[in-house]
Amino acid sequence: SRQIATVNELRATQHRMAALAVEEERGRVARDIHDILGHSLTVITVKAELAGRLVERDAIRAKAEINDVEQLSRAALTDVRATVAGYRDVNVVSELANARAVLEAAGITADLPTTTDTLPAEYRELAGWIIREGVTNVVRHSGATLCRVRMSPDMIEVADDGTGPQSGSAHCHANGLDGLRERVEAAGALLRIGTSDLGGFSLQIRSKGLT
Amino acid sequence: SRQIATVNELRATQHRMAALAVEEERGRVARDIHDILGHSLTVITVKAELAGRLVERDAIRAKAEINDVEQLSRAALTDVRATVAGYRDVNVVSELANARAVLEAAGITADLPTTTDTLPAEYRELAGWIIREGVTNVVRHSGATLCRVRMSPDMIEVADDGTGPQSGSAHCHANGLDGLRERVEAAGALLRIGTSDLGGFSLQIRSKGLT
Amino acid sequence: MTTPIRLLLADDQALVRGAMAALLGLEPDIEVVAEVGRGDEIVEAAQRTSPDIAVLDVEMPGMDGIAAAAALAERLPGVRTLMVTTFGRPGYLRRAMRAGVSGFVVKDTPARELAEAVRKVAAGLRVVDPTLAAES
Ligand SMILES: Nc1ncnc2c1ncn2[C@@H]1O[C@H](COP(=O)(O)OP(=O)(O)OP(=O)(O)O)[C@@H](O)[C@H]1O
Ligand SMILES: Nc1ncnc2c1ncn2[C@@H]1O[C@H](COP(=O)(O)OP(=O)(O)OP(=O)(O)O)[C@@H](O)[C@H]1O
Ligand SMILES: [K+]
Ligand SMILES: [Mg+2]
Ligand SMILES: [Mg+2]
Ligand SMILES: [Mg+2]
Repeated sequence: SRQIATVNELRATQHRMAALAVEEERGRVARDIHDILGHSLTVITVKAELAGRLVERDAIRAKAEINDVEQLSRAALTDVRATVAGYRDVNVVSELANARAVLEAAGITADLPTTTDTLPAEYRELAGWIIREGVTNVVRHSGATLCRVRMSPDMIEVADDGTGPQSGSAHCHANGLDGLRERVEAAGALLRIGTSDLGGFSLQIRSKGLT
Repeated sequence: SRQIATVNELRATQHRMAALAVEEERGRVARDIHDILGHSLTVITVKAELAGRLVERDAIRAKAEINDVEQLSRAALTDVRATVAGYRDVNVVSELANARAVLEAAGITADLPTTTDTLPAEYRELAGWIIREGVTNVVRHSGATLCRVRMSPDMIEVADDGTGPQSGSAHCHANGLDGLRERVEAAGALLRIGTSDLGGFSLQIRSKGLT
Repeated sequence: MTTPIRLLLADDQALVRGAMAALLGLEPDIEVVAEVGRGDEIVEAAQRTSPDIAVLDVEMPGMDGIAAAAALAERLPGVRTLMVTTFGRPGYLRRAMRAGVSGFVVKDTPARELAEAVRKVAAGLRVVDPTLAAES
């Protein structure tokens, strides 16, 4: 019954955390939608109404209003496109933000860089990919309490203090790290998997000059 | 140590769920909502442009297009407000997005409309309710492999290819469909339950003119 | 004046299709000869109306516009295709080019530019919207 109590408590925590993570994400999405569309659609509606009233008595003003509507809706559409692309594009800044949310939801302490200034342009997308896959793996496989991301001009590392690499433990459908290796090598760099100084798993991208 | 194993397993599940919840929320719901709003903005843009071209040569057609633009932007604004209101309100856009996520999670193929243009303002909340209840029922009761949602200006249908309606099978606490019927009738429309052309259950809202 | 460009328009979003057809029809050198709302009705409609150019939406029920473009290229190689889309998703542009399309632009391209794109494609040239090239 002690075990049952633990189980119940953990289950409750688990639900709470998942719910929080979802809530947060919804809040962000709602803010995006509101900021992009709320204002534009209000103006569009008002101007369309005005144009409708003017069309029979002042064609020139009606036309000006309707042109505004066209410009505004096209601009809003451009913003929506950028947002949709943003849900897909991988870049170091948004992946760091995602990493923070995911780690927090999972109750793992996050030690993340606060700036990405030192990272050269050619590694910024790669950095996004290693952070995405590395942090997902930490959450899913490591049993860690701490996850650290480090970046320098020629190295990016995701490290944890969990169980570390285990021989023969990869499940048969695993392809996250294989896919990442392909990306990294295609960019002319190297992917290193090993034990971190924190005692757990270390995943590193290193530029070739450094090996 | 058995307890520790349980705790570890649960913790792993917890992490996985939190991460997945965040991913799913970002990947599907947000994108779907933006997609649908993107489609609304496309219609608004193209129709506004048409109205602008017509204004000097055919004031009556121009006025009809301008009225459409106003209706469309008002409807989109209603959706945006409802979506931003913390997902508390039911609206057709977020319910369609949720439906996709729920059906995918349940392994049921989803055939959903990509736009909600043709739906008049007075049916947009009702459409949200029928999609929510109908899709939940498909997942819980139908045994279906396919769920299809259709909308026209005077009809909304959730259909599946499962077992279809069975006599006397409603469990004693069932009230989803009864509650839906009340809402639909309060709005002056009709709820129809029957067999769909896909062979399973069909749930329809029809405007009274159509019966 | 020379004979107008015969155009087939396919888009499942009926309101967009109607407005685009009206806008393109306002151009003196363009005639909209067919409008369809499903990808799997395109080849048949083209056989019936012999257009010079097919303007195809990507996301449609029945068959997507890119697959329909490939089918057109095989069955009616004389018909040139211009793809239109609201969102440029990964792979669209590449798949479309492989399917033999002549152009790819966003749906809300201003009508005069869209008409210009139709003329170019009808004349055998290529048109690719730079925003789509970046998104896909
Ligand atoms: N941070 C980590 N701690 C412990 N083990 C890890 C860690 N990261 C990866 N692993 C081990 O390496 C294996 C391979 O990882 P990989 O990301 O390729 O596959 P996966 O995460 O299991 O599946 P996929 O990423 O394809 O969904 C994992 O299954 C896991 O056993
Ligand atoms: N898509 C469907 N396929 C097969 N049977 C269905 C379907 N939808 C509803 N039913 C049947 O109709 C009954 C009534 O549905 P209703 O939504 O009113 O209640 P419920 O889903 O059982 O409970 P709840 O009150 O939680 O909604 C269900 O119990 C089920 O037997
Ligand atoms: K014409
Ligand atoms: Mg992985
Ligand atoms: Mg129910
Ligand atoms: Mg479409």
